[in-house]
Amino acid sequence: MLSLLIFLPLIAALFILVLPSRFQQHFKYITLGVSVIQFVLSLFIYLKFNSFAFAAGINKESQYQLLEKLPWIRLNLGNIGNLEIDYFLGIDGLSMPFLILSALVTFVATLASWEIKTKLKAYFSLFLLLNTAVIGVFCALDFFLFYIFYELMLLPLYFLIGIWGGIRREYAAIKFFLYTLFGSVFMLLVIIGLYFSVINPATGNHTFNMILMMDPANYADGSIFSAIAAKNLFGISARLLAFIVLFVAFAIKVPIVPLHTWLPDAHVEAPTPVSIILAGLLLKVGGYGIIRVCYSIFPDSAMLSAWWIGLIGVISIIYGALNALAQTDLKRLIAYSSVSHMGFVLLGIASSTIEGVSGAMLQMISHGGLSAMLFFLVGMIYERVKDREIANFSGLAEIMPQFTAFVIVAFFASLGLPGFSAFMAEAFTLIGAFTSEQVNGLIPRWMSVVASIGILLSATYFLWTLQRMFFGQPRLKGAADWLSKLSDINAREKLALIPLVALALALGIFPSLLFDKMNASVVAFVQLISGS
Amino acid sequence: MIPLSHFLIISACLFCIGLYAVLTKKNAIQILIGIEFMINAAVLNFVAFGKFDKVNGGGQLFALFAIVLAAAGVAVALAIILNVYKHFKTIDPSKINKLKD
Amino acid sequence: MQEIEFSEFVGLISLLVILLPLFSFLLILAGRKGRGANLALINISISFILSVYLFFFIWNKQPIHYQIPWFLIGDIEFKAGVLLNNLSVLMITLVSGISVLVHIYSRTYMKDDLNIHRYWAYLGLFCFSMLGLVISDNLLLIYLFWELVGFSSFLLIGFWYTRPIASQAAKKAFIMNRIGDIGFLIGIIIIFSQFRTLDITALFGDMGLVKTSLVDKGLWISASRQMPEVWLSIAGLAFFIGAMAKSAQFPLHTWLPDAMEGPTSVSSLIHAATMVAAGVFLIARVYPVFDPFVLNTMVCIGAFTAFMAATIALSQNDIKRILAYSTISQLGFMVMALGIGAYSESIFHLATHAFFKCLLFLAAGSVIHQLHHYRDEHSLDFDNQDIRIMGGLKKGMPITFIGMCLASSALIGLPLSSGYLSKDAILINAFEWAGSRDGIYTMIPYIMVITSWLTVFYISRLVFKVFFSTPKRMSMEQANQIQDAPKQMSYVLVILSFFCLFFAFSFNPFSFESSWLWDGFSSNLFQKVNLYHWLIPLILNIGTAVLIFTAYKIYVKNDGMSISEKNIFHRFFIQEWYLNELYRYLFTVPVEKFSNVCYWFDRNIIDALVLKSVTLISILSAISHWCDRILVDGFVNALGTCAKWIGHFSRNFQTGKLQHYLISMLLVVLSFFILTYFI
Amino acid sequence: MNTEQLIFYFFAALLLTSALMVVAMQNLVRSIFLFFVALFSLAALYVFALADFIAITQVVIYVGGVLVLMLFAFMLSNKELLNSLHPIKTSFKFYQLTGIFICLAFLFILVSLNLQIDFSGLNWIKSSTNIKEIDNTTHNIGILSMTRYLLPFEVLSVFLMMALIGAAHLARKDKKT
Repeated sequence: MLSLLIFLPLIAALFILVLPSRFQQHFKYITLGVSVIQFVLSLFIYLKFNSFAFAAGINKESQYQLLEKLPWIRLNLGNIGNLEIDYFLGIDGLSMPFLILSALVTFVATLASWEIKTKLKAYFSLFLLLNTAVIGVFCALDFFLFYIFYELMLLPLYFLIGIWGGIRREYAAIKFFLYTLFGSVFMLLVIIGLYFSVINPATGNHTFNMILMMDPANYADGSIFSAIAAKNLFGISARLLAFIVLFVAFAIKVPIVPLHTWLPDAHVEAPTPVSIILAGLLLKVGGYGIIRVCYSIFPDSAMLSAWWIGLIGVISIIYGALNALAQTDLKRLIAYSSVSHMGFVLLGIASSTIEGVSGAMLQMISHGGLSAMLFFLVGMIYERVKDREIANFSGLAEIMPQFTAFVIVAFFASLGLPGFSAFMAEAFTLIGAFTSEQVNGLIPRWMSVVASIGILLSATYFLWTLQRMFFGQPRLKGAADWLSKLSDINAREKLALIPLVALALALGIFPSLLFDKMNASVVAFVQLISGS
Repeated sequence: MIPLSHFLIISACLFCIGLYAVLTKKNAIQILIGIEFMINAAVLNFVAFGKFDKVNGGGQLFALFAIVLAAAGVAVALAIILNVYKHFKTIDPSKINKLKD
Repeated sequence: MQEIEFSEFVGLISLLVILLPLFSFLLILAGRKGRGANLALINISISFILSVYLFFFIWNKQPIHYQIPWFLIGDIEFKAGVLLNNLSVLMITLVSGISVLVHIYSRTYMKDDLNIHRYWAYLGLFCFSMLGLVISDNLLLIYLFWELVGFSSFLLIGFWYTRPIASQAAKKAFIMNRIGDIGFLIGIIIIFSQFRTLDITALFGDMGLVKTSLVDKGLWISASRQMPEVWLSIAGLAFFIGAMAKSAQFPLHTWLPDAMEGPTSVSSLIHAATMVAAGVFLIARVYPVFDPFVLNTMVCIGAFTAFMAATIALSQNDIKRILAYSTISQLGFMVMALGIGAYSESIFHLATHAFFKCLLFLAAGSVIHQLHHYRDEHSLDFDNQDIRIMGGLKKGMPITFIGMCLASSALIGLPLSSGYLSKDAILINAFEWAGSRDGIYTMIPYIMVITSWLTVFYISRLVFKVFFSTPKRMSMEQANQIQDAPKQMSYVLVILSFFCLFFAFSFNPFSFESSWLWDGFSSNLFQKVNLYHWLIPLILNIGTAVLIFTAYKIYVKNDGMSISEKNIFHRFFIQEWYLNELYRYLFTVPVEKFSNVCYWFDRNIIDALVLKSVTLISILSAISHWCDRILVDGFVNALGTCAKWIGHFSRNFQTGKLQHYLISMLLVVLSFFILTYFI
Repeated sequence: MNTEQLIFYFFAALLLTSALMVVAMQNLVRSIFLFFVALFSLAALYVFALADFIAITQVVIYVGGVLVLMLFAFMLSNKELLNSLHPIKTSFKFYQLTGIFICLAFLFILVSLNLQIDFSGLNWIKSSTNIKEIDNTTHNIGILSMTRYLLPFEVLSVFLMMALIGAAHLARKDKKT
């Protein structure tokens, strides 16, 4: 099932590659078909998903669902032992929601790809490859496999930004690539270190199995990352160092201040569908990685650094919001707002409370949908008049009333209007962060209070934009020419936006849709990291 | 009695003269003449050796065949030259370089 | 068993009450342009009828609390439900009732607008969220509706979004409210982390968690958790900030006057009668959480707001702005009343105020409407909201005039009016409260008395200027020609006028204690001091009479002292205490500047650092590249070049010339010969 | 040196001189006539090799067939061909040098090989000296061509016919184009 979900796009990509170019007008329909099938499959998985406590997952292999475990690489390395890499997939409550999100965001991004006119064959095959990689990351339970998918995401993105992007696309693509590579190279070191530390009790070999890495008992005596041996590297605890390295690798993706500067450039220069995927899925890979890898494998180090992570979260929230306030480019504004919103994820995870982690998860899903929607909307303006400067527009509500309605929904949803998912997410993140001091004493209460200012600031920049661009008398920089180009939203765009609105509304009004499915996993996760 | 080697040397000279014409001439007809010289040199060799094969007469007969073949070749070659001229408006082989890639 | 079924039934009815306006919102938005008036009116009327039905079910009887599970997080189950007690049924009846009236009124008032369907839809959304707000049983739900109220208010203020001022005002209103929302949210967070539930009955009921929690040795202890005492005060303050923003209390009040950019009917419904009361409602709901410190703060802020708003109202010239400040001032009364513990008086005043302020606005609306039409018909040019140019409308608009007078008398608190009952009750309670305090708190009731006299003066000024004085820009005859508003609007005024009189609330015009409404919340906190009960109304009314007479002298007869426009106080008041400018320079500009600094920092420090390190690496890589190119690659390249050169050389043989091929061939044959025979 | 040798070397010299002049001549018409001379002298040399019938055939076919064909070929063809055949004054070029070099090299090889090999030592040449000379070569050729060499003879005739048809096809004026 999961393999099908992962490799379906890959098959489609190969199919597109072998089709002659004269069918290139049909590639988008193939891609769309794949994403619809994926969405249906993921919905099916969602409905069949077992949400009871005995299927919580996290650190017990037997509790994962839809497990697929095949020996993949077995090499006898002589006196180092056997190399043991598995093709190991499975989902629990923390990864299942991302499958739906991936399918949905891909669907929307495919609809946004209608505007891509050049090199369609390459575009759609890269696009589908990216899709494969993203879903693979969310399903992989073998660290080696995880890393392969993680790196596989980079390649198509680099080309998608670098070839189909805006004016400074090469700069943005390279910046993005270097940033992410910087993180993942060090991650590889940690992976190898972990490999040599962890022993599969069943076979006695070293293993890449992530679930086995979560159990301190599986660490070899005196190995570098063994919790009992407590070895030091460069003067600090090896486990802490490994945690920090992994955290930085994922946090670049999230992103955190001060490692966020790739994000505005990459988002702004990327073509609309890629922005959608970047904001909707890539950032979530970072958050997911922190939960699945950093926290689960190094809970002790995570507890030690919780204060700092919380602080980074708060700084990201405020700093991102302030930066967004200063923007004159609409897309850049939304990019910075992503920094701000993803700060909540960090804060929620750092709190290590059930509310906080649930809030962070919901925030990721919610932001996935909403940022996709925002970037889609910006893309619509951009592709009509090739301009995104806020100051060049005014009174769009008169010209494009339906479009404005969607913009209002998107803006208010992301500024946390209750009834939309972002509110629930942010509220529970803040609750979790606030409760943390009572429950586990990790994060001081003031962080939660300061973070709530971010909500106010997000209202400020979104409303200010709304007032400047959409309200007032119609006044455009391009005058009559633009007026004729700025047609209102069409059926395809509606088709893309309505599922996102529905997602935001559904999760905002019935958060149980998500909370019920992942509650057991969240509880198990919190138990794992708090060591009880 | 003329020694055999004299015939052969004459034929070698004739062959080289024909070869020179083939290699350097800028006119297809002259090249054709060069080829004729070379054929005739060969025929001369046939005939010279045929002197020692009276019974079977191989040398003479093949000389005869060669002469006939050469005549036929000339006819075809001239026809080709005419066509080449029609097509390229020249019969200078150095200007006909369609064989180049 | 039967009881459960009954509460389920009531729960469903109340659900219907709040969902009907939502349906009209959705249907009208989905429907055609310019339609929806009837649908909206029918829906809200059914809502109103159902809520009246509920009112008689619940009032002074057992409260009904009906819940369904909402979602589960960890081991805490969140429930959504309705809580119907005296307060909430009063509020839903009030809200839906006034909504019905405003709907009727708007049918005429907004008739000419092209985007009228949006208006009806937004009104539906507002009614939905306001009704939801008052019956929710759960702080999270209340918060949800609380912000939705703000959102619909945003939409309605910005209804004429093409006007820059309107969209500016809408934005300001939402952001100001957001500040309050943040406070509310923090309050919720504190309560939740302390008590692990957000259910109102469980928290704030008679033996609720809040009341049973202790403050001991600097710690605030609940059944399961504890936190430092200061968080109790912070929670109280946070909730109060939430209420402050919504109920337009100083310093978060500046959005309300600006909100008058919306249609007048909206101002009357949202910014006078219902939404602004939500803050007071919230305070009433979470009342047990306030500790004395917060209550005292509340008193001071309420009193100050009341006073300040009254002074500003004195100087304003825009008819709607005067009423807006009057609303702020009255809300200050209510907040102060809550602060001193006069819970029932405050709610009582909320109810009476809702009617008379609504009437004031609607009457003002009909004046504006008629002047607007008159101006357009006669192609005159004047600001139809400026009271300085109005005058002499008494004759042509008797219904409006009488309505306005009745509402004003209720606002002033003249005997026989509803305001007399509620406002004087607050003042009496204030005196009783101050009796047990010392220091600055003894000043509070006197400030309130002064405020109430200021109220008398500004509202008399308004009435006299609009209806009695000689009009500018047009003659008296012209002014007399202006007729009452169309019937539908006038009927609404008449109905509302009825609610400005005492008998709608009490059979005894002089005693608020006999009011049924007050009775519903009776919580007698203070030692009853009989002296106050007749002395205070007497003094107040004597002052009132004097002031009305003075105002008459000044504004109608144009004699007596005249107020100089250059007076420093006047300037101060008319500029609204320079608060907008203050906020601008204190908050807006610095935040903007700071955000630019942040962006600069982001570009030039953080990003530059990254780029610098990249440059460094690229220099290193350039060096290694040089080595690579010259040493390693050089060798390979030499081979390559060689091969290429050979390739080019042999390419020369490929001339396409027959003879050249022949030459090459012969050379080869030759070399074979030579190799075979000579070497 | 007897008369036979004298005549033989005269004809050999005539052949080589005329052949050289044929290739050295720029004028095509003249070189064709010189070619005629060369062929005649070659026929004379055949006689010395006891091949009188070949000599006659040489004269008949070459002089009567080939040369006439050549002359007719460019005389019957259009005017431009003739114009373009006007001698072009060319300087001594690199390719001519190459050609001379190759020719001389071949000559050198052939001659030196000729000198190295002892023909008279070959068996079949030795044995042939014992066989009596047959005078009637024509008769002998006629019989041989119908008996021993019948197959090559027939193949040749078919080939000849094909060549003639081909030549005629190539040389005809294509009316369709």
